[in-house]
Amino acid sequence: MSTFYFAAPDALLGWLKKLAADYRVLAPRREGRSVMFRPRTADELTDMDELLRRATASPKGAVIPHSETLVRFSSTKDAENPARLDTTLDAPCGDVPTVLFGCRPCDARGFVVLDRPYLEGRFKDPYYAARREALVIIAQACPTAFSTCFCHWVGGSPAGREGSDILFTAVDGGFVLESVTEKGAKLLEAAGFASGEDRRNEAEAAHRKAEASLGAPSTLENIPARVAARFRDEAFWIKETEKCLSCGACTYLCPTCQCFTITDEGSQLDGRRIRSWDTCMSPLFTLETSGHNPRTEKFKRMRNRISHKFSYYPQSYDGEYSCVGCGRCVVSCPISLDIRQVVKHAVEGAPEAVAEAAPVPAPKPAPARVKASSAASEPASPAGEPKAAPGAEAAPKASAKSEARPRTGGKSKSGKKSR
Amino acid sequence: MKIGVFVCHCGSNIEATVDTAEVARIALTYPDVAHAEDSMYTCSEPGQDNIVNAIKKYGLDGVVVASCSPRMHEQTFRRTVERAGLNRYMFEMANIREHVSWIGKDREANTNKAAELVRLAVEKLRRDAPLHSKQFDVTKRVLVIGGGVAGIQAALDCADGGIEVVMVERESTIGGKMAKLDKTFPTVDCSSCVLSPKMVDVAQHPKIKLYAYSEVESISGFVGNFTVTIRKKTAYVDWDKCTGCGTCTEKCPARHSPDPFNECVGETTAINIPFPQAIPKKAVIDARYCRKLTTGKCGVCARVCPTGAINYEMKDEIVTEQVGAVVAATGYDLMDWTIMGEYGGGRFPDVITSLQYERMLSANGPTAGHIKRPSDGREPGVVAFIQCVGSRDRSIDRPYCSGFCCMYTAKQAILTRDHMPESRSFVFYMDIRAPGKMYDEFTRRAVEEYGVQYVRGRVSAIQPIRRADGSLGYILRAADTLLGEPVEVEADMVVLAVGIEGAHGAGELAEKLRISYDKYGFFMERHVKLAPVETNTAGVYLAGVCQGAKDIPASVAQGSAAAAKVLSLFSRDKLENDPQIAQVDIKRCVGCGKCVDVCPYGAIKKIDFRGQPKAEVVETVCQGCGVCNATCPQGAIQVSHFTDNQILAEVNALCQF
Amino acid sequence: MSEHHCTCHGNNPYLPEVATVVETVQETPTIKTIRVRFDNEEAWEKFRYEPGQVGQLSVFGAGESTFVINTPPSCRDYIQFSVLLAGEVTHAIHKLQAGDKVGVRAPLGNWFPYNDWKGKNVFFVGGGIGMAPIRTIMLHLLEHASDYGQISLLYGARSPQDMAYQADLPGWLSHEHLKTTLTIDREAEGWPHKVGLIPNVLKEIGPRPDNTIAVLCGPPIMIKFTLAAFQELGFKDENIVTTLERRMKCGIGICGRCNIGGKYVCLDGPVFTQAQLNQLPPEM
Amino acid sequence: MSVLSGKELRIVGFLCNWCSYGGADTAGTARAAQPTDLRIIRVPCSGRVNPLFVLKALMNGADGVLVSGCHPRDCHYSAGNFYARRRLEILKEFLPIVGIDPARFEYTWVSASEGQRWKEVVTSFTERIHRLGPAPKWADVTPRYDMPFSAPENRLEPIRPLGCGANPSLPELRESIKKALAEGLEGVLGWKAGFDPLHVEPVFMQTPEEVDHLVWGPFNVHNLANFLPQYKGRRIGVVVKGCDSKGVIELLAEKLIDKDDVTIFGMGCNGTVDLNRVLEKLPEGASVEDVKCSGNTIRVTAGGQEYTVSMQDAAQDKCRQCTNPNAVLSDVFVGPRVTEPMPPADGRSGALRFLDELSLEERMGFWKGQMERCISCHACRSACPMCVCRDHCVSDARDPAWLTREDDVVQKLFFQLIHAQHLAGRCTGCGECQRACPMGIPVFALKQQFGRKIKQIFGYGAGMDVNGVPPLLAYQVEEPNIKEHELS
Repeated sequence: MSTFYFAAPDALLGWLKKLAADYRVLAPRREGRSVMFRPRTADELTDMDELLRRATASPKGAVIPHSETLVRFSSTKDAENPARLDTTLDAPCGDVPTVLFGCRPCDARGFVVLDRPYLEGRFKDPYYAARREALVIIAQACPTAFSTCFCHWVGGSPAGREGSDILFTAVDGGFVLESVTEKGAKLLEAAGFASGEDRRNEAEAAHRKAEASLGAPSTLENIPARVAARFRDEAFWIKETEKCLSCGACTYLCPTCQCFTITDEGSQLDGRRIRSWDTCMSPLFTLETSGHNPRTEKFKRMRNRISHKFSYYPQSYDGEYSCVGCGRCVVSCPISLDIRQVVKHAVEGAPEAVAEAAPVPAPKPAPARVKASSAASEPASPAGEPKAAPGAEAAPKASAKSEARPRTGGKSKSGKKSR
Repeated sequence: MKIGVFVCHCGSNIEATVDTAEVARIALTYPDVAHAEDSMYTCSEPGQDNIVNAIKKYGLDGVVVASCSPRMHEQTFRRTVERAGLNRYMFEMANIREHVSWIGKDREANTNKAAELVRLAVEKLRRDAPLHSKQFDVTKRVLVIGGGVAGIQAALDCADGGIEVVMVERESTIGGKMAKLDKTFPTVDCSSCVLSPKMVDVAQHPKIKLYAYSEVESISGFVGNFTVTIRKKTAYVDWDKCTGCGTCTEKCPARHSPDPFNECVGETTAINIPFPQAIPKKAVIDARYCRKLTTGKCGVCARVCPTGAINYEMKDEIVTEQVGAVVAATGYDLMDWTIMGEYGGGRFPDVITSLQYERMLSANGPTAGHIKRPSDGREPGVVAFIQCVGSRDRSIDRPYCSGFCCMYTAKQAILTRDHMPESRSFVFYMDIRAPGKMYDEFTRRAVEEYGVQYVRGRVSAIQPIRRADGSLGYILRAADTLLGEPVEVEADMVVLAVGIEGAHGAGELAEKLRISYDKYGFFMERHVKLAPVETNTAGVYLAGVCQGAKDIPASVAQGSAAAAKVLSLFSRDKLENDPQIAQVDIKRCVGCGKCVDVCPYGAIKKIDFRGQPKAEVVETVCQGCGVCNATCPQGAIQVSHFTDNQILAEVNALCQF
Repeated sequence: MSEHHCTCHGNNPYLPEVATVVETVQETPTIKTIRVRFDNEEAWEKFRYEPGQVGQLSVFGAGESTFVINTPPSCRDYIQFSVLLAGEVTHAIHKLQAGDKVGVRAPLGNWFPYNDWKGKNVFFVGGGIGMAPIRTIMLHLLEHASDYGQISLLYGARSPQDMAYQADLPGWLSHEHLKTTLTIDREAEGWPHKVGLIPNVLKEIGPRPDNTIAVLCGPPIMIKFTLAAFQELGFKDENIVTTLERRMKCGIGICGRCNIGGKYVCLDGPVFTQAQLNQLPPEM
Repeated sequence: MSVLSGKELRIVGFLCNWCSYGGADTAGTARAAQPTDLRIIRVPCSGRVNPLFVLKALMNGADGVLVSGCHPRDCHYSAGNFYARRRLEILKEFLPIVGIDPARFEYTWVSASEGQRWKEVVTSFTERIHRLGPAPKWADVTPRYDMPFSAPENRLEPIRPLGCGANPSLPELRESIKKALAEGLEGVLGWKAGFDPLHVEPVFMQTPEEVDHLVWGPFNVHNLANFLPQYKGRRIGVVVKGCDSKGVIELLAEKLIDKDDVTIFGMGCNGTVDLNRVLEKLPEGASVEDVKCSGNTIRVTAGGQEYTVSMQDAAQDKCRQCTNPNAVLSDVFVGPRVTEPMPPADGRSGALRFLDELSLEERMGFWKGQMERCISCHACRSACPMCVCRDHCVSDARDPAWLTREDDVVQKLFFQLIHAQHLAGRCTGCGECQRACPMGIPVFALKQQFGRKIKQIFGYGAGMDVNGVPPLLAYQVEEPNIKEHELS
């Protein structure tokens, strides 16, 4: 049962200052033209405007730090035989109680997306679990959508409560705070705010206004199966990623990108095993020491990233996407690659024809240098997975099988290859 | 990995100011160090045996010795660890003597510093890998550049040792400077009588191939396998036909051509054989003065040549030779003394260089051995010699001594008296340098037996005067630094002992050979004391004055020494490289080619590897300088044992906030 | 503010067991076998695994890498990993000597479904370092040979020097329940066995597909052609079993790099039937 | 390892094996007493000393770094020290921009015979470092997060008129591209409209229809030269602004692409915008419905409101000082050439002007504050047309291991120093590194610092000549603008 409170800006700031005594408070801070979630001391919690800013990078660092020590190792040498080491390991997992203030509902939902692989799989990640347990999320309902927002495409909304412990909404003269979870309720109870029941309707009006400010809703259906069905359409992925720089900024900014790497630093005498953010957009991500790499070209990496978010993850977790529609990848992409368009293009077009064709062996990988041209000039194999596209059992189209060259939006490309 | 650290006392050399036992104790705390001890003399036989035993006893796979400089004993200890079955490159040295104990007395600071230097060596060794030399074939032929006496000696010694020799001489005859000399000191015997038989030997030796009137165009490759291209300059005379009869030179109407062999004292014909004993004795047309070649009208020589050897259409020819070693014996030239205005800068006709004077003294010279003043052809009564013209003179950036001027000046003064018993000679000198066998005695003879007047002092100016009889005279003003008073001498002729410098074009040749040279054009030997014949390019050796001033016996000795180096190199059928060279990580290399561009040795090639451009190191050419390593942005090319990770590990060991 | 203290000890999948190298075997110039045993006796006693499961072997300071445990579960003195020299971690592993300390996170991943094979013939094909997983499951089956039909092995390497497990070979060649064929790529002096690439030798042997499971491990190129050979011989995809290799870090399905489609090789593999692989996106 | 407290400072020396290491030996043999601080790392040649080793030491706590090699012309390897001289001189000039006192770094020449000189070198350098005292620690400096030079009132005055009106030659450009496609080009890199009217995105045009969507205007910010190496071996075209053409030229000069493969289409450029400077005029996150450009004014309709921005306000800093509005090299140049202005007297960017005014410690604080928000995505690198390493960047490598993966300001700044050093003399000044940074970190300033020093010393600007050689990949025996340094 949610409880509602009302706090004037000063009261809210006062509360945050108090929280800072017992919690590490992560809140937005202006840095250059960026806004970052940073641990803020009570003294710094003064500028309400700053605290309400939308952060440039997602708050996922609160639970998956950019880098962290997984294991510390230290050794002592045997006095008799210095070649013998006695090695002890220490796993510094655990975290201080933390309040994350001012993230948006999409960000809060991002934590739920991360929880599934980190907490609900066969193995539970203890570092993540400790941080997650120590974390209280106070999310701000979006006053208005950004042009790049698309939370409503992926099951969220500007006032979505999923993932938040407390949701607050700016209303005239202050904020309506709503407890979403037990954790949030406890925190709010101790805050001493006035009841906000009477201002609920204002908050709800603000929510409706924000929702209205979002762009057109998605009309895409059956996304996971259709994205999966695109897998073999290499020409499609090549075209979509032609302009991609393969930098991976999107993945680092993303509230749901979960990938990391583990590396050792130091020596056995005194060293540490650290985990740090990694990006599936890097060719080294999957490079095996043998030199073999299943994702040498950027189109394969982008295909994996999109497929992960819109096909693999939903297939594993009840149709939930591992994208919360925050739009950071769109805003910050150096070449303005828009994930919404890629998904749209993948889904629209001729997936039925593709999906229903018989599986054929994967096209032979050509040398990277000539990849794009050869893929474009040889007829791409129309192929897909029959099981992956259940909606595609429609009438067999022999013609489609023989001539379909899946292209963006189903347009078959004019055979211009004059070379 | 198990590393053993041995900290040497070096008697008291190190122990006096470094607590070696403490260094060993600290070393034991370093990663991978499984054994550490201090020892009295690590390089002694028991000291080395101790290392060998410890390697076996503790199963060590790498050794650090903290003692003197690696320049001293690195090779010693590499052999030691090899004796114990380790790869010789699994060894590092910490220099705690020259760099620690000998330069400071603060025992605490020294001990700490020594321990840190050991740490650096340990960190480096932890990242060392066994290295193995590569073997390669040798082309047992040698290129000798320069046909002066040093080159002749080197060529003859090599040829006598059974090695094929390719000799390249830029003039039309070999013989070099020595062929221009009249007599040699201190015996005053005839220069050409000494040299000519050797020149003939060169011409007749079946193992020597002589390219006269030719220059080295380019050299590529590496020790054991150089490819040399040689430009045979056009002589406009087919040397296969030319018999050296000299008819052409007699009939040539262009009689006012400069005569470089005679140092431009006098003139010669446009078609010319430099001197009677020239080897090869072949005619060459100086195209700048030949009437046929300049105006198209003449052709006298072609008409008179009995063998029809003249060919005005001839062009330069490029030939290629394969050799395994190179001896550079390019000699010297006189510096441009005309920059010295106080001596007239070349404007006074009777102020000449000692080499010009030498040609006058020579019986086959332009004056047929008669000393004649260029201004009026008269015999001079007073001849003044000025030494150190462009030597030992910091004001014109010529700080070095040209080595042999003192001696030849004494010789010329003596010969002057022999030719003109009535004449008087003055020698203005700074110091007399006569350290050779019989040299000091020789200079004393000049003074004591020939009455040459030696004045210690620098001539500050030469002033020409017109005498009453209309002839030219020259007033020399100097301060006699022994007497402490000014001196003035009126001379009829002045001979300048002009300082020497590397032969013109030496720098360009050095760059082709990839050896160093100094700003005066002298080639740099590999080690001033211990490798005076070798250069820093393996397989390239030096002989004669090209390396630095020296007289004839020293040049001949170095010619023989260079030949010995070549023979010793060629005594092996295969050569081995130093494996501490660059290696390409083919997976990381993107083929950008920056390493190829900066390599001072041309040791990196761009290759095609499965359709991708990649760099490849020619292992036998690479010398391991590491410029490529510092250039490669992705670190794909690494010098073994000086890799980025090794140097970074050393930096990181020292610098940690 | 006080730090929460971790309560996950003993249940931290990232925390390795410290183990001691018992012995090392230089199998070939580039393959070294490392035998290790946990230092914590209690953990060692409790330690159980199935054939085909992998472990993360780490050299502290250099890092972790994934290898199959190639001792059969019955071996209780040590577990062994055979390591092909390739990158930084394997270089560090190759430097290990008896007595050195390493870290082990194991067991990880799935295993060979050997219970499903009871009563059937099993035909093993191992190429190069791919012999390591085959060794585990094969030795395990041989220990229970009566439960299975004919067990065969085709083991190929580039040259005799590149053939690992030299110490095992005489035993395998003479084993009463095992038909062993050895092959090398090119003729070598003194080599008494087959010469030829694995797929060709396989076709020459011509195992019959009925009631037979094919298990093959090796480098991707060998897998590709051997798979085709088995298919040519009439083997059904559900009876062809292989193990996959991917770059792995966490080993527990979180770090995100070893996926093929929605499956994680570290978690859902490394053992797959060809039929299962057919269901996954073709991203090898 | 820690320095001997109270007595010594941390001084690291890199000495070439043949001359200076021998010189130090000679000094030792002569028992020439020297201060004890110096720790010598032996390298084969001063040319082996990657300037980044020096930076690494200085960034990680060295109080002083000394490099010593053979005298010029005396190099054991003929030319190693000639390269070293250029690289180290430029490094010394670079240091102050990140707040490191250049006096803490010195390079000199000592031969194996010069024991006495070595003693003097060590003594005077050590004394110098002791006079300077311990180097400030990154942990101790106060971070600074703001970027005042980016504020509207501090933006540089453009040196030429900037504009954003439609270019009437665009149809002609499209036609010439279509013609080239018809004649056999596989595709042409250009720009098309992006997800909203403010955003333009790169496109590889292969059909006439795609060419019809080619756009040209102030939003064409991307340097398409970046994409060229990935098409190596294929016959393609690229549309360039003046600045982009310099990237193409530098790629050609370094033979990273082949001229026969690339057709360059140029058109005069009147400047491009820094998108953030447009966005700052709009309500945060507003949906942009329309953009109209005319003359010098951009009119943006967002949320039903119209907002105007002048090019004066919105232009990128690089455009304000641009002297190459026309393609420096092109195969097809369409339309009139824009008048090329003279280079400004003070060629410093706003960031450099700002940094030049700060004290060394303030500069450290500035970079510490800026780099704190770096997320290590390395988009700066991916956006850089001259980053040749592509998939093999040292940032991700363990061999060589220049960086750890720790989230640490010094590490992150060090990556920027690596990037800048690799770009020294090769950077054409397109500023894509900074534009691509999702965090808006002014990383371009580091490249500009190298750029201006290289211009001053070698008179070289990258990307102007297909036959040019980046100065740090070359040398001269006599360097007219490099003086030997006094050691005291």
